[in-house]
Amino acid sequence: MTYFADVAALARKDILLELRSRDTLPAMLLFVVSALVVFHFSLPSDASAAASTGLLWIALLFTALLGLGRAFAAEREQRVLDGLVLAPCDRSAIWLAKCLGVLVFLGVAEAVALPAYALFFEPVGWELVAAVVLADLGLAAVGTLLAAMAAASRARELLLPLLFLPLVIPVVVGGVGATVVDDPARYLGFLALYDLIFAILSWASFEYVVAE
Amino acid sequence: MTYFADVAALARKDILLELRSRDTLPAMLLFVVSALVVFHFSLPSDASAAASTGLLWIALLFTALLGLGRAFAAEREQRVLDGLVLAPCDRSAIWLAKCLGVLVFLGVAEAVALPAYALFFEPVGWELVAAVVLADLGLAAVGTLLAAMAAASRARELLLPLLFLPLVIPVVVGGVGATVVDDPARYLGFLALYDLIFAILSWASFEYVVAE
Amino acid sequence: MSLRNNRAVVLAAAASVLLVAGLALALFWAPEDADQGFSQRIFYVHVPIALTAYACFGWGAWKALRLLWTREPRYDLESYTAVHMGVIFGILTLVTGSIWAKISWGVWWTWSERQLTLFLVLFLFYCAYFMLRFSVEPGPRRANLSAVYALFGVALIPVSFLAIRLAENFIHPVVFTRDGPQMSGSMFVVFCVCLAAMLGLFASLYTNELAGKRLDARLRELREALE
Amino acid sequence: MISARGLGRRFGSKRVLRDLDLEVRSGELLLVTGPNGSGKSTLLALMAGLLAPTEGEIEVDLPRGRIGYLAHEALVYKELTALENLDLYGRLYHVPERRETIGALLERFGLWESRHQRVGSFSRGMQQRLALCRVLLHGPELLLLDEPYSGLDASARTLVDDVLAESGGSRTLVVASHEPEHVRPLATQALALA
Amino acid sequence: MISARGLGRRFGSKRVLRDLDLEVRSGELLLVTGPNGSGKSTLLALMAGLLAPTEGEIEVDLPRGRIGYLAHEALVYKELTALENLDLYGRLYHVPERRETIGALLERFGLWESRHQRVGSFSRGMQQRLALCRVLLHGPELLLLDEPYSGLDASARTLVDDVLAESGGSRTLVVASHEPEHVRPLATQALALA
Ligand code: HEM
Ligand SMILES: Nc1ncnc2c1ncn2[C@@H]1O[C@H](COP(=O)(O)OP(=O)(O)OP(=O)(O)O)[C@@H](O)[C@H]1O
Ligand SMILES: Nc1ncnc2c1ncn2[C@@H]1O[C@H](COP(=O)(O)OP(=O)(O)OP(=O)(O)O)[C@@H](O)[C@H]1O
Ligand SMILES: [Mg+2]
Ligand SMILES: [Mg+2]
Repeated sequence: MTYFADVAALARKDILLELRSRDTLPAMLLFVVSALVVFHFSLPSDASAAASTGLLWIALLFTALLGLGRAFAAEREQRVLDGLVLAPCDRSAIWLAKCLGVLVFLGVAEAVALPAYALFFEPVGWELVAAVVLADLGLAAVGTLLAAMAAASRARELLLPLLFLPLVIPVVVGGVGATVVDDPARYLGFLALYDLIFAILSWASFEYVVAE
Repeated sequence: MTYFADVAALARKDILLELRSRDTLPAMLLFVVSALVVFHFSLPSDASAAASTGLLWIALLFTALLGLGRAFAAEREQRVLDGLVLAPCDRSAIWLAKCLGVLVFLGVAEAVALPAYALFFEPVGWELVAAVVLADLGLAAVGTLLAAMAAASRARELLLPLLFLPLVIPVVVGGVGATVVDDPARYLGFLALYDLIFAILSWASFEYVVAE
Repeated sequence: MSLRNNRAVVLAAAASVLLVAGLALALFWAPEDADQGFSQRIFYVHVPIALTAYACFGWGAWKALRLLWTREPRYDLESYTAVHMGVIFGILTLVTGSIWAKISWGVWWTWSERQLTLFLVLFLFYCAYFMLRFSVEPGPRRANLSAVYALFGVALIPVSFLAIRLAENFIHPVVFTRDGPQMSGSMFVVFCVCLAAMLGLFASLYTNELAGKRLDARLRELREALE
Repeated sequence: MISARGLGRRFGSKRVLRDLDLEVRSGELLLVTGPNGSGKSTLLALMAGLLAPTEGEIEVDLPRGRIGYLAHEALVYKELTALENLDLYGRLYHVPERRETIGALLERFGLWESRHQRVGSFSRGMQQRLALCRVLLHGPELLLLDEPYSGLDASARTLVDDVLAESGGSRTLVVASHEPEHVRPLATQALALA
Repeated sequence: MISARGLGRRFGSKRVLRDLDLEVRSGELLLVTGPNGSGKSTLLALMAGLLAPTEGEIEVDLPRGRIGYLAHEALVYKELTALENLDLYGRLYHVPERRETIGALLERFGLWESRHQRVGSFSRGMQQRLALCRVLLHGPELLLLDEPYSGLDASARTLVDDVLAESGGSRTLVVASHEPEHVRPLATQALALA
């Protein structure tokens, strides 16, 4: 169980860093709120429910992207990532901890966004909440790996969206589907499948991304 | 006229940095196409034109946040900003050059995004272009100042995002207004006024942000 | 060395023979399609190219897996070359497909065909692969990153396929319906020859490009040794 | 402990190390010298496992957790305090009696007073001291020290001297330095890169 | 050239410098020593105008453009090459005959071969050499050098010695260092912080 102790130590540090510097969460909140405000202004009052759900998913996706872009910012200064890579813990623990951190940020952003959405647009059903939770898992899993990749490159900020968007199109499909269609179970199942496949892949391949 | 020579030298360096990662333009193109595919999957076929305008503005806001987030990334490493501050040029030249850099970045992004938008969604009117240009000016002016605050760690307490939100939402509302409403002149005038006020404010106050 | 060279020559010869044969068969021997007429013959080019593109991506991912497994640097070049070929065949698919679409549907592009959308997603994905490669300094790190991303690609293909099937339920209804591959026997033979030709073309291009790149590297080393 | 055969590393087309053979046995002290840009840091990063060789091979028969690697940078979070950084590393390395060990180290390297200060606001010498604490924290059997004296004042230099002296025999050391006078008396092997 | 009266600086509640009086005349060389964290870098940043005093005052009667400030970091863009960095600074400082000056400096500090290399991939000593080029580029009348020797190999150290020696009298110098032996013979004043 030292694995989980390692993950806990690393995740604790991420939360501490965010509390200390408040870099990421405010930007995510700002973005998601202003996205909803913009949509509120631009959607006519008679727009279909499906249209506003689609917009919500877009807002959530880009918010996640914003958060992921900063996920490894603290590690890039002073080469801390090398320090972590040298520690005897399994490298995948670094991935898992960062994932948990991203999930917490996403959760907080959505805890603001979903009520705001309910206020501006329409009530939030259980299937939306379930879909958002499942989508978060996938986004965080894939996103953390890709953020580590982008951090190792020269054009990091520009690269992440390019690496990220094509990979998460299935998540958008599943998420929108689960909220728009009458029978959400299939879509939720699909999201869960996506999470499983890509979480395992990311977990297994993180080692190669951070170490030579 | 050494003022403008300084600005040119600084802006040239920003372009050079951008060219160093060489792939800015292709990256923008790819990003726009990926974003369009995501939009395709999240918007139902009956979504209104206004909804797609909202999407366009959100994409632009995201791009601006992305651009501003990395505006001073190069300067933060190795304390280069201090190096620039020590140079004999007027400090506001640093702001102006960075602003121009951000504007070029935004301009390139929009030169890709607007035609794509016109192709996939609906024609782009002159008022949309005017609104985008005016909004860009405001976003770049304010954003550069705030990004510098975030980068110069001694101004850390002045939190970028908390300021950015109230400062930028008017721009977005003005921009959406100009494209959605029948009579855009009022909104465009508002945007121009905003640009004027905040450009002057930012230009004058930059010195205090980067030097003690 | 000479053995390798021989193999490349044989491959190239086989590919060109098959290519000529396939084209000739497609143009002159295959029966005319009942409702699409002559333009349907592009099918014999378009579909084999598309399938070859998938084969390239799969081969690239296999080499990527080998790289991560054995950490032998040569697999990096092999994986990259395969993906590179895949993207070239992908562009050809897009071009031939678009021409066909223009002829038979009257539009260059439509969102309503699942294969097209899937292909676009994959195409974007592999463009990002190139971006990634070009913005990391050459070396073991870049090899690892590219390999991991190439592996994600083959996982993405089935998942996206599933996603796009699911999406058809709530996005646009399918406008153009097609009945599956109901080919007559002779059509199928021609198709198989064309597919073999395309795969042969891939194999030949792949070995050639690899040999060229290896030669480049050798040359650089020799030049350095001389200095 | 460390053995390299035909070791080489290139960055892009630039060849930094080439055809290096090396054998460091347990308890030895290897002094690495050479002009700027000769590849000392690259060699140490190869030994630490942060870089992979592009030619030849290098083997270090110790698990990661028993190695301590001091780089040019401190490898600590700027936004965390000294204590928080060491605590994190202590947890990751499963240091027994973490609190006490960290406290003793901070005391020894003169950082106890500053333990609650953000590392980003440390002076250069303080950052180097903290980096030394980080490296020694888990009592590594192999120490890779890249310019350990840099930025340190006279009193901290003697601390490093002590670390080198007390390791004598019990711990394997590889030290890269531009001030070899301090290290040479203790070195059992010397490697001059060019 | 530099005069300080009752100079003090605090960071938050932490007092780093207090009640410092100082007078450096044109052509002098002031050597600043002191243990880690004693405020040497803070003092030099105050002189450069990067920090403002929280108590007392400091005056440097030279415009910004005539001062050269060498910090712990190189103050150059990692993603640009050595040449591009110097070119930028040359333009900002309006250096006459930019090309030739830069070429001569790079040659002198042994970076001519690496002029087209990304600074981010420079070794530590190469970065320090580049920082020295940057500082000397505009022929400043006042040089503030914060640990100029750090990270340099033996040959580059003598280059710095030369810079100090040739400035004698014509240029005002403030040098903070942990290796005062090199500087002391030339120093006209010494300040030991505690
Ligand atoms: C931009 C990309 C593409 C375009 C524009 C395109 C267009 C077309 C068109 C117009 C047809 C004829 C449809 C008909 O028979 O009525 C066709 C058939 C076909 N395409 Fe594509 N295609 C594209 C990509 C792909 C891809 C990526 C595949 C991957 C396997 C593919 C596989 C096929 C197959 C198997 C058929 C034959 C279907 C049948 O039997 O009718 N296409 N394509
Ligand atoms: N990522 C990289 N890309 C290209 N070149 C690199 C990279 N890293 C190091 N180098 C080059 O490798 C050479 C050796 O660098 P290294 O840092 O090992 O030198 P060093 O001996 O530690 O020098 P110093 O005494 O200055 O610290 C340098 O010429 C440097 O430019
Ligand atoms: N931004 C800051 N916030 C808080 N404290 C700071 C800040 N900058 C410096 N200090 C503190 O001021 C003191 C002096 O720092 P300074 O960098 O001037 O020391 P120094 O004499 O240059 O030391 P060294 O020899 O290690 O370089 C240190 O204790 C440091 O922690
Ligand atoms: Mg070094
Ligand atoms: Mg200092």
